[in-house]
Amino acid sequence: MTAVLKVEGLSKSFGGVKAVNGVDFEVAPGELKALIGPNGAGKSTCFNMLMGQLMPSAGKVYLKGEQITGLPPRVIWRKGVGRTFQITGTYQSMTVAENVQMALMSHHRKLFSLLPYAYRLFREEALALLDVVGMADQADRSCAILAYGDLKRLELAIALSNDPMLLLMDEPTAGMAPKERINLMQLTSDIVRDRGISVLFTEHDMDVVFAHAHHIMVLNRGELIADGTASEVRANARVQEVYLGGGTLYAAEGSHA
Amino acid sequence: MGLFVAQLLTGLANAAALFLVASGLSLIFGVTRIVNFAHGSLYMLGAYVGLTLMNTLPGAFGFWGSIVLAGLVVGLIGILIEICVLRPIYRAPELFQLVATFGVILVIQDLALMIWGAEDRLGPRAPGLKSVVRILGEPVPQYDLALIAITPFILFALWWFITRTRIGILVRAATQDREMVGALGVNQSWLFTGVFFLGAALAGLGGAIQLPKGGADLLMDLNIISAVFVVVVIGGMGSIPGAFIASVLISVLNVFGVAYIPQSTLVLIYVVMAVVLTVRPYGLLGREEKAGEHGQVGEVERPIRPVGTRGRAFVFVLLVVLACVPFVGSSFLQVLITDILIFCLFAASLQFILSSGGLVSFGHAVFFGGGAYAAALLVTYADTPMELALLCAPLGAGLLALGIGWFCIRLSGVYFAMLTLAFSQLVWSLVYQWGAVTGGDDGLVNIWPSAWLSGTTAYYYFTLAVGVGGILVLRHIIHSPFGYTLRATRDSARQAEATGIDVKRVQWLAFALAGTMAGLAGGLFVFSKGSIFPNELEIGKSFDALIVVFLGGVKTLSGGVVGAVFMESIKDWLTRLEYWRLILGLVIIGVVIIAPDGIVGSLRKLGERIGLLKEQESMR
Amino acid sequence: MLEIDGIHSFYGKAHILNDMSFSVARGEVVALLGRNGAGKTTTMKSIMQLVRPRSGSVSFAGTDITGLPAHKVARLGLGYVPEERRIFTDLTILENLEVGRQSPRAQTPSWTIEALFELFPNLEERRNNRGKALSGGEQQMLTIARTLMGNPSLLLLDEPSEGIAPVIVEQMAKTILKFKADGLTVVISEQNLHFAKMVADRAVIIEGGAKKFDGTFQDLEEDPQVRDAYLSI
Amino acid sequence: MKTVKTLVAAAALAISATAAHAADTIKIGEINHYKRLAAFAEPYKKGIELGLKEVNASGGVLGKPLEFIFRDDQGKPGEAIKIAEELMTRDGAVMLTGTILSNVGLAISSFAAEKGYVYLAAEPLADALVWSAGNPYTFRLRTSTFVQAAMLAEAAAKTDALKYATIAPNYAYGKDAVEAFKVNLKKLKPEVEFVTEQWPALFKIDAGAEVQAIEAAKPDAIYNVTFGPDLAKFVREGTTRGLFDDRNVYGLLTGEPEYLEPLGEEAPEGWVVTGYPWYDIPAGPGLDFVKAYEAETGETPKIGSLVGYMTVQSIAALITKAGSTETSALLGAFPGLKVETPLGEISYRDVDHQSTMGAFIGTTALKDGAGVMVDWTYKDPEAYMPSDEEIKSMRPAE
Repeated sequence: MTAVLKVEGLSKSFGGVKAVNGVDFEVAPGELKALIGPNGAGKSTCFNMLMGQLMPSAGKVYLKGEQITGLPPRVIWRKGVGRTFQITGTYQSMTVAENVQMALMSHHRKLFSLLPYAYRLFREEALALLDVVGMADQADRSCAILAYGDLKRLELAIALSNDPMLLLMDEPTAGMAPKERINLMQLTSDIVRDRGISVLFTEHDMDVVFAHAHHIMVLNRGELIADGTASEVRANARVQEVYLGGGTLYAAEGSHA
Repeated sequence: MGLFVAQLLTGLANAAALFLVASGLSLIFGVTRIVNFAHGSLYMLGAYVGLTLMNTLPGAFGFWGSIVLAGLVVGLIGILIEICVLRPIYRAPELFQLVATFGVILVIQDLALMIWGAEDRLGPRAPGLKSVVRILGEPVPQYDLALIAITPFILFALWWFITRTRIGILVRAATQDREMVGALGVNQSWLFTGVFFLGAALAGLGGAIQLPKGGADLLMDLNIISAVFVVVVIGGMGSIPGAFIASVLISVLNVFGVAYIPQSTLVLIYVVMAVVLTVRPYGLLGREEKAGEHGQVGEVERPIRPVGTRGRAFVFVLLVVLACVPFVGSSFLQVLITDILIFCLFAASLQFILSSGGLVSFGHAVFFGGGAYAAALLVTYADTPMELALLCAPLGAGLLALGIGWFCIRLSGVYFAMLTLAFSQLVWSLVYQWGAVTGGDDGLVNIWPSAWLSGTTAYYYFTLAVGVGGILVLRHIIHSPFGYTLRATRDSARQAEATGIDVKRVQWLAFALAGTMAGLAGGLFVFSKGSIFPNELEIGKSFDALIVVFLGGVKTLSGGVVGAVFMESIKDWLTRLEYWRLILGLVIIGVVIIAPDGIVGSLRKLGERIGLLKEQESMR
Repeated sequence: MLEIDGIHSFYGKAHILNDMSFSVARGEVVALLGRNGAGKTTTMKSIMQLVRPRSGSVSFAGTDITGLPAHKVARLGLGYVPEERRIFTDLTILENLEVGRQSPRAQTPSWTIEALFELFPNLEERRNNRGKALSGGEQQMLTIARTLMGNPSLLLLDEPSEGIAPVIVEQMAKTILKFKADGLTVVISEQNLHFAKMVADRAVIIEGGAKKFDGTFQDLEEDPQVRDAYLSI
Repeated sequence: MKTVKTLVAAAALAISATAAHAADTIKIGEINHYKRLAAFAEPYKKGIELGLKEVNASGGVLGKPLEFIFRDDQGKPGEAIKIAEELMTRDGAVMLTGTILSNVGLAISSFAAEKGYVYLAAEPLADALVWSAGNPYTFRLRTSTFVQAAMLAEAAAKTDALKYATIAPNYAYGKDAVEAFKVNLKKLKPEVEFVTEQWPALFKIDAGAEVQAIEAAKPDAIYNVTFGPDLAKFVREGTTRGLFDDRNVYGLLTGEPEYLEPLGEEAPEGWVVTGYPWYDIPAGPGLDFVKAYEAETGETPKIGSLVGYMTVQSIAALITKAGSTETSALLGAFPGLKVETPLGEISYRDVDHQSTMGAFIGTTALKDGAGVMVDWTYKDPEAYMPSDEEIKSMRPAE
């Protein structure tokens, strides 16, 4: 079976400093995979290269076997990759539904149309997506007044609007309360299962990572130091040293989560 | 060789005043994010105050003392402006303050006229520095050498102040995050006031120090401001060494321009500016500016909906009223409303790109004037019939906007604004100095409409149809998918790119569309006036439009139109008075302070508070 | 030490804090818990007067500070460390520290640059580097160090563990405990319960801009209703 | 949206309410650049006020008082046209006059022709007004650039100088002034050579650089068109750097008090200039005007004062001759109109609607620490004008 996402020798240097150095990995269909590591390890750089926001210094990125290295984000999106951001990037001056409609207008290539009223286009479709993330009842609220957790869910709905085969989620639960984190990741897991989407996400909350990720990759100083199941990664001495720490924080809770 | 050296020295001497004013502007912008249009006025005040002091204080001590005192006095005036005008509106939407500084320009113009009278004043010569030194056989004025010596000293002092002193560190910290500086125990209000004092004092110093090379006159303020903007932008906004390098560069280039291409000195400067910004978008020493880095203050724009039945009925009634004007009103009323309608369309086109697109253009008049000139040139040189020429006005302006937009759209924020300014000034200087084709300053005259539209009333109806039609088309586009896409690129360019939207392309097309509509307004204008002159695409015209959009309300859809009606109406009334600029300036400052959301935005809030309008759901 | 009494705070028209009251004793570490948007940050900002409460009062060390400008509050000895690591990225580490510098005050631990570099050795290595060259963890250390330069007697730490690798979070916890040992009073806002439990003496749970619980972690463990309603692990 | 309509409605109301007016005076619409060019416009206005006082003291015209409505055009031609329409249709003006800026003059002239209003261009200098862009409705009072430049060229041709440098503000008036000087000088002395032409931007002169550039070209003589602050800077830099030593300098308008007075003791000496030596006018109507003006305003007259005064005289004479304020009557009376002025009798020529106001030409000197014109003569313009055939070929067909 072809990997949905395949990365070979991905590297990026900023003025001589290697932020990401020769990273190889794959994401299989239907897989929920986490990318963790200390701050400055290169997670965001990695993500930005996958999505086309940054041009890699070296290496290749394949989506279902097709090379997408260095394509701009909008093209990668059209090829079926959705993305959510660490700090939400919703359209503050629009309603919740319009945020999704906007993505649908893009998906249906209506961006340059001048005649119809935009707020009427693809509304049903948008409401259906909002229903998936449990936001349908807030469809007509202004995005600017949403609670943070709701924004995160809205972002997920937007990311689903082009029927992606792969979702890239950058710290999807950052800034959320523990209960909401669980709910959002449960929702994501359900979507992965129901729609057969693959997800690659970064995260600092180890509860979330250990509870939901099928596989975990650990990045340190631009290099991949581990790639495996939760227990493999947790047992890895190097990972404990650079990232997880002495375990006072997660050892106990991790088991019962 | 001698001549070359002498020219270089002249350029360096000329850089002195320019650098002082530019460094002050740059400093103020760097810390407060205020684009202080009134900086030229402070320079002018420096000249007048310095002159008055020099006439009172005798001798060399009096001369140099007057220069320093003039700086201090203007610095104090700066404090007054900061405390009275700017402090109340620091929390208003970004760039809103520039409207207030425009009001300050008007006020200072009339006050200077009242105090010092209309006559130009020649500055006294520097005692002991009245003659020349021969360098390689060429005469170089002693005062030039003094200026060349003083400027690096001031640069060094400023550099030392900014990089080495505690206050300098605080200033740079406040540049980045005012609130945080306050939370760390620093009184940021006084830091701002202090910076304003320093910036104003530098401008005052610039005005006083140039006295022996010129004098004081009432046109100094606007004459220097565009050159100062050029310097600040080329050097990099907020960079003082950049301002120095750019003032020297511009001054020296100008000296050689005078010698080798005397007819095109203006064009030269703007070409240099456009080239620098195209190659180094953030100026020579400027830093990259991320949009929103400095916290776009103010509320988020609200979701929009097309007006309901009541609103539509209102528009319809208004149109009926306007259509009845020729039956009841005077011919002048028709002319006045024609003018206002044309200006409304122009302002609406700027509002489209500024509000929906988040792209603040400082040079929008280039498309208004560009459209007008396109039509006028066709009529003048090709005897094109009016109908066809009028059609070519928006087309010509649209093409121009496509061209200029291609360069500008790559930048954002203030740098975008400045690049649009550079290009519009470039086009303006071309039109102004290429007299053989454009008639230069004497413009193109006798561009009248065809017979069927030559009557005032006929043209009134025509403008009503086309002008209102244009505004309605723009409004509809805001509600169309393209308008939404444009707003998406403004709200979050990152999210837009990540959902398949080609942000730059969308902005580019929107820019061209706004230019096209401005060109349509320009076309209507030229046939209503019968003539066109370079001042219609000058910096002042662009500011007029900017001001009405901000005054009307940036975060509304009708702000531009309302602002235009408001401004043109009160201008029509005020200009009959003796000191109308003073009053207009005060009115502008007053509106800005009372209605920081613009007229429409503030009325909407008032309406909501007293229950006339439905309140928007508040946060959480 | 710190007394918050019935404050109501707004953002524009939005009513964020609704009758919030709690107090902090000298030398205590108190954790404000609650989900995002519950009002933790607004509480912090209302204490600092970065958001001015419309009613109610905040007093610090016996002085009513309600309505004072933020810089005056800071000069009384309240040190605020914001959540998004708002360091001055164009300034060097040393310059960042200089911005925070205030004169020492009585009965309060005083800090010197040397002492801070001892506490955060990473910062010393990079003392002349600009803020933007620092990693997230280093930036977080710098924000704390910068505030300590003001020699505060009470430290407000807004979400110090957010977005930080677990190994650094552990270090952070040790640092906070050291502050406490030195006699500093600390208020942290947190979502990470593990972390809060490690450092704090007492928890204040905030929900919808109002206080829902105030007590020790033991009390909290013994009150599963509250725990599940607002924290639910 | 609502506010739009409210404002429009309010504006419309306000405007129509004030539109009523009485018609017991004869009103003249006067448009000028009062604010931004106050130094030039204010003496002009005072001249008008003096003229009006005298006209009205002797019974006005056609038995009614003459009244000027002064309006500021903000230096914008488009604004001037709006005001012109308002003056004519709402304020009841019978004709238009004024403007110092050539471009505003040209705009109003074109507008006047389109709408059929009479326009007396008092001050604008552009020759296009009466020649290439001339029209039946536009008349001009002030001596044209062409004529004044021709007078200077005549003086220049009498010297040995062969290599000339010119400096003029880079806009239409400057271009016209240089072109007129070159044409006239070449006609009189074909062997002259123009070694450099300098074009500083108006009011943005870089005087040091200009002086260097002219010096580098080593001319025998210099022709100057700069004025106002540009002139002051040019004179100062040129004097400091010795540019004017042993060179003939010809200055268009440099002798006008508006430009010479601000230079004070730094006024250049020995320049051949056109201007207005009010301090030296012999007894007669010219001196009467100077005395009356000084008595009325407490100031010494400028050339603008004289032009303003003569504008009133011209209009009073025009209306008196026409016997009516109807446009057709005014148009009929204007060509060939004779007016008694401080400069003697002038008339408005039929061929190009230009008045025969002449110019003073003389040499600058310092007297009591101020620049003055000495050895001046007053010259009639007709000898310096192109022939009627040339003018007819320039004017558009009517």
